[in-house]
Amino acid sequence: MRFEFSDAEEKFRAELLEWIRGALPADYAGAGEDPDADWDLNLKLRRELARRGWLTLAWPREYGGRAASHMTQVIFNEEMGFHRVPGRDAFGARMLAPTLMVHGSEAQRKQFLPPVARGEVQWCQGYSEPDSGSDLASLQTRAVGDGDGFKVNGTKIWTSLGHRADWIFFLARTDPEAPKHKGISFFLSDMKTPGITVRPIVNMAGEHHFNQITFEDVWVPRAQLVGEINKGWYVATTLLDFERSGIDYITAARRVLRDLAEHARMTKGPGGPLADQADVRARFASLAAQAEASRILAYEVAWLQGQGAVPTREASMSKVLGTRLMNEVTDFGLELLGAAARLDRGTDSAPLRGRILRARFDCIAWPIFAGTNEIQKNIIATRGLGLPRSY
Amino acid sequence: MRFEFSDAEEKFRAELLEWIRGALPADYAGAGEDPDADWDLNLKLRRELARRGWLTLAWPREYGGRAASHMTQVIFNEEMGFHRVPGRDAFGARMLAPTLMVHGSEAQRKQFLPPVARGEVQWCQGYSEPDSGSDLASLQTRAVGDGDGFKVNGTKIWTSLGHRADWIFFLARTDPEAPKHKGISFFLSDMKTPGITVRPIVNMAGEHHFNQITFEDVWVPRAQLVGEINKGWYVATTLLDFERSGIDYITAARRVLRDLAEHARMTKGPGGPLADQADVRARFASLAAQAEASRILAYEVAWLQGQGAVPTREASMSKVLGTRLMNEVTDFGLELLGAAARLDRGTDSAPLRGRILRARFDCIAWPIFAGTNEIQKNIIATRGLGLPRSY
Amino acid sequence: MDFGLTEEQKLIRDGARQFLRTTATGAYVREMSAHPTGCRPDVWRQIADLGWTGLIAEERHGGAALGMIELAIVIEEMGAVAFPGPFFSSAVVGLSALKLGGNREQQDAHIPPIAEGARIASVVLESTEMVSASRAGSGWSLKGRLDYVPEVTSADLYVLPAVESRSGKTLLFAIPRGTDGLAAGKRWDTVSHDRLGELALDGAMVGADCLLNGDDASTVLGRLRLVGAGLKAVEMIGGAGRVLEMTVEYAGKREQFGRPIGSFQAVQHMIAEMAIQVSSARHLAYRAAWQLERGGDAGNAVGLAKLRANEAAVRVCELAHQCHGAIGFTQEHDLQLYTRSAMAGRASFGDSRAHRDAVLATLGL
Amino acid sequence: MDFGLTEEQKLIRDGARQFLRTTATGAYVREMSAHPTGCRPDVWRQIADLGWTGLIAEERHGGAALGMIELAIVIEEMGAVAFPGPFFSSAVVGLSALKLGGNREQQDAHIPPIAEGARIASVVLESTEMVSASRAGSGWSLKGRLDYVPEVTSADLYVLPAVESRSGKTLLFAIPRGTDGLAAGKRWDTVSHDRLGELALDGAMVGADCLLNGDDASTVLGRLRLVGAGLKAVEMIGGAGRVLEMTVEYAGKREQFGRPIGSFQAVQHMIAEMAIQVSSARHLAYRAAWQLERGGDAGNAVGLAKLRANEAAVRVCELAHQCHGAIGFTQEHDLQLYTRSAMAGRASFGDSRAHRDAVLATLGL
Repeated sequence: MRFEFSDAEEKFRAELLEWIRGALPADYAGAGEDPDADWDLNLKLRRELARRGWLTLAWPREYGGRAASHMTQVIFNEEMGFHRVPGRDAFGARMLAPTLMVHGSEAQRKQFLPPVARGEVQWCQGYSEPDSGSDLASLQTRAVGDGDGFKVNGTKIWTSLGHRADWIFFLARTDPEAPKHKGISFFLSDMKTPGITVRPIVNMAGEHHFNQITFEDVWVPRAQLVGEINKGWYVATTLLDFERSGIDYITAARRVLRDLAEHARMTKGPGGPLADQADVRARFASLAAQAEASRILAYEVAWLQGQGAVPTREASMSKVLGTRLMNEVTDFGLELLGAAARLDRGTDSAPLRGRILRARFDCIAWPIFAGTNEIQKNIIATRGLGLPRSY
Repeated sequence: MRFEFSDAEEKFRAELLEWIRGALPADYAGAGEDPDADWDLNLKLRRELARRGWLTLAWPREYGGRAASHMTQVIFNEEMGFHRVPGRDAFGARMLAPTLMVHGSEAQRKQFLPPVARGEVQWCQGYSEPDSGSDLASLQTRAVGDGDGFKVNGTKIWTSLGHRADWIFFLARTDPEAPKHKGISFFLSDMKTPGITVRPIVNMAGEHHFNQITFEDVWVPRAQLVGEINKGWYVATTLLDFERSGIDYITAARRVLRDLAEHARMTKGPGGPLADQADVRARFASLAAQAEASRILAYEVAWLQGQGAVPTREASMSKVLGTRLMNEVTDFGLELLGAAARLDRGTDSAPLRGRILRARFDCIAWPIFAGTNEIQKNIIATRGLGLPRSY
Repeated sequence: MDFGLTEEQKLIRDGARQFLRTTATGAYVREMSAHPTGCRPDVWRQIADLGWTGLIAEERHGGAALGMIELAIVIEEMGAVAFPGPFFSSAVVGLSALKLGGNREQQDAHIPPIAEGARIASVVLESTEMVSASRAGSGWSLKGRLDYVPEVTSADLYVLPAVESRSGKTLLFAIPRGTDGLAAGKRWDTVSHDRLGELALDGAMVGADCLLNGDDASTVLGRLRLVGAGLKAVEMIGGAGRVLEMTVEYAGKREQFGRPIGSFQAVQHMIAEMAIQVSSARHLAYRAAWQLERGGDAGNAVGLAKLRANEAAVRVCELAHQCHGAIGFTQEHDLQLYTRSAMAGRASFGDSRAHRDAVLATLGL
Repeated sequence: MDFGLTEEQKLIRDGARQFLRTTATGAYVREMSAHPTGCRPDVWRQIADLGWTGLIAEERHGGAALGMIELAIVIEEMGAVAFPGPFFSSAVVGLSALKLGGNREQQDAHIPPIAEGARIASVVLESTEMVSASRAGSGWSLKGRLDYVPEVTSADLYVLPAVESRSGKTLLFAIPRGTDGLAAGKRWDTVSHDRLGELALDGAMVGADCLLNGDDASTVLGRLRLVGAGLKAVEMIGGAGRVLEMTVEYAGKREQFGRPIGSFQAVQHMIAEMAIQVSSARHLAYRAAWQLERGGDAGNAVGLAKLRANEAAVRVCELAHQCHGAIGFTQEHDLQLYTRSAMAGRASFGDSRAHRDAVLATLGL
């Protein structure tokens, strides 16, 4: 056992932090506060990350990656997240690319990996449908053989960055007669293909992250089918394992906690700084311990992956812990702000630029996305601990 | 709406409190701390309660009761519970007697009610079996017709006061072919009947409350069948509604909270009495608000019963709230005691005579007994809110 | 103990529910978030016609002379539709301020127009800043800034505290919009449909008739905070109750894995927990209203109600989001309106810390 | 970062698990609750033969010269059987006290018998009372009372703090049982198998060789508290992990409504929560052990570990009880042994309050 990073890892972190200090505008408010305003910065930094090889840090060398350890990748994600630096590419570099390395054809890898590596293409994800959320495998989008390709009809929803994306990877049913997991295929499509419509969905924070994507007789060439036909579910779950790594949730919670700690030091309560009051300290202490505990669990996930294991149970735990923690931390934050908890970012006197309130809105959805926490607990109980399935 | 008691109710409370002050020995430690030592006091006070008509406060006048309102009954239970006065008769006066008034024959009422009213008989309950807990209706104890009665074989468990009881009411299967709820009957039996064996079960607090009762060819006369044969489930659930009224859990929690508050006032922490420290105050405040909220909900149950309603949903909520609250309160109590939380009643310096630790042990089982809190939540969701059954 | 409503109270509740659920749809509530007063004039007119704006005003002032329980019934129904607008500020706290703090002439002057809905009152109870009052001729000169001023841009009458510059006593003034030297800042960007902001008093000269309650006004202010907190608790429970209803409905309808999600035990238990939270906060909220009506010290009853509502309301919304899945997180879904309201309510009229000491009186702490 | 065990560590773990689960059955643990030392002599002998009593002692003292991680591995397995006895007091804290505070002669005198299991050490770290030390000839006279003394009736060597009567400095003494004027009170009745009690020092005269660490011993005492707290966290997690295993096993086997209760979502989610609690506390506990081994300030690492273990351990037992139903509440079921241990552990070597400031260092608070 060793609970510290290697010298090489610490050296990488130092290099990264050095870069981060220079990369952000002086008055930078932080990604997520206004994604549309941040979009250009995001693209600019992404290309810079690509040039430094950090976008593809964990990719094998044969695909132009740096073959960095999972732990180095975690350090990268932690520091980028903690400092709220835009530029990472979750859908392309982190989710689709490793999936293509496992399931894609040689031609697909040649065609799709390099633009991702250069930070030049934005991917989005077409998984959920209006009637298929937790029960993803019940999806109804149809892909029917049509010449040397497929004709696709259906609707996808909750597609982050759908309005920014150049390409989409998505699931469609290719055999409606087969059992539900066995008639699904995994496709790639150019978003400019005729028949694709993007409808924005504004979230409760008033922000436009999500979209509904409609496919009307969209033609997808057979060359853009990933893996075998009707075996898309395996491709899909490979990708989900890349999605559920958990550290980003925990990092966000740690950052908010640090911001709140600073606020508590600087803010007078009855009889001294808020930070000196026992009730405030008790909450901070409990949350700090949960945060550190969750963080180490996320490190363990990376370590297990580095050992070649597939840490399903640990990843699910990490997701539950991180998303729950962020909700607790931001909710504690609102309580700490008292009357000022109401002030949103448009109010000059809003504490911490209204960021706690914004974060509170945002993270309400985290226990839902990427598999609800209820589904994660089912996974922990059944796949993780061997209890009998409940349905 | 009126959130205060009537003058008559307050007068009754004053009278009761007056009696309580005189009834208890000066150095009385409180019921539950050592039930065996308290047993004689329990019997003595029960007969006194009977003489005053308080044992049968809520019984109709035709059965010798005082026909007091449900609210008066709640006041009685609250004050007796809060002051930890032994002498009440849950199984006879509160559960069996009202059940017999509804489902019993004239002869049964004549035979069984007067001794209960006089406080002369101890009843116990034979419901759960080793393999039938939450799924009570799966019970396997058999009663087979035998002359002018039944021959009973089987095992009952978790029978409180089984070792003290003169009589038992119990459920047995009379039609093994019928659907499980429709082949059960409700019986009464003298505990001295040959074939009945009582095995003590000591609980984690080291106390003997529970027993396992074995029936081996026990003969029960037909006159001791309550209600119709194979319709015992209806009788059983009538009785369960009397069991689940909830105020006792909440009262216990309120009492512990009050004891802890006094302890916090008297105990020095770093920089003054514990009661002055913000973290301690925050916990007390949240628990006090939950306690008061739960208490009013229990009053509502009584009020609804007084209106002739059957407040199933409210009673289930009250049970969940009260049992959860008691666990939170006693656990907070142990945290408040710090290093001294370990000291049990046999240690002279144990704070509050080790009572918090004892209470903490005791109440771990409360969310399980009388229908687990999971079953209660199922009831709230399905019977209370109309959601579809989950199984 | 009586948990029932009188026939009249039931009529009020049913009428309020019917009117509000028809009128204040999600679309209406969204539309009002950018509206200057937060209430469309025709809706405000209807509310006045229903007698709500003068619900607790005396008959001689054109009011219905009803009590806090009746007011709570209407407020609960408003909470159930996340009703925006100046009702709470004007018809609850504003009227209470004049009833408690005004003399006969002041009441006769101010209450009737508020009761008939012609004027909007704003009572400043949460300011982090102070105004000082100095005698000037027969009147007063007021100087300073106030924040957390409700209905900041639309109030016709501001009821505000000021510290007498010599004695240090707290005074209470009722000052009409348009008074020279009184300047309302712009409406703040907030979590919900509050219309809070800042008010600057730059040596504003007001007549002696603007001074409410000649004596120290701290008691009146304290009472007004309790009125606000107690009825805010009721409003929050109204919201939480509606969120429970919405969730039960959704869970019974939405299917996954071939069955309604409400048949999954995990979802059932989340919903049961919501019901427990609502029920265990609701009675305390009504008890607070009852205690405010009855008179005497209401600090403990109100504190318990607000603390419990603070804990329950956000928790209920959190659980509702979890049951609704992504759809509940969208702007077009009504759930988020309630979540925002719950967050706003928790921070209004005293957070849980502010009520802690009053709550602990129950335990002698 | 490395979460793996070396081959040697795995052997230690497997050996410890096999020995302890075979030897320390529920029946054994129950039997030991009334035993004077809490460990049957033959079992203690075996433990000594396995090298555990001298695990962290140097080789020249007959020890295995292993580190905190190896010790933690054994302690976790002991937690997993709720192992009673003086091991923690003697082989963990006692040996650490002598290693940190003893000079060469003292170490040579005291460590070998403790390492071979022939003597039991008790270190007094939690006393609410004080002993004063005054010079008397070449030695010291000690006067006062101490409480929360571990292994109070069975220790052969008491390591205890005393305040120098003139300088006010804290000194540390190692005093053998049988010293005149040293009187152990009876064993206290406690929640679990602690063997705590009081020690009276009525002008006990001890030689200069009994004084450990001539200088101010506060640093050593502080370090010993961290050793105790860090390894207690490991022990608590060992218990919680075993409770999780027991519950998974029971839920897979116990049937109600015609299916294993572990197939009900409500039960599954309680068990998933238990697993989350165990996992999220376990690494912190091992990190504390690692930090203690590595040297440097371990306050933060230990504080985080103990705080999280305190929150997790009792919660896990509570959930386990809920899954087990009534059977888990009986004395004859093993679950309650763990529940009692968890409650005892939480109150030992600093409750969550005691570690709060160290924890908050992470946040600069």
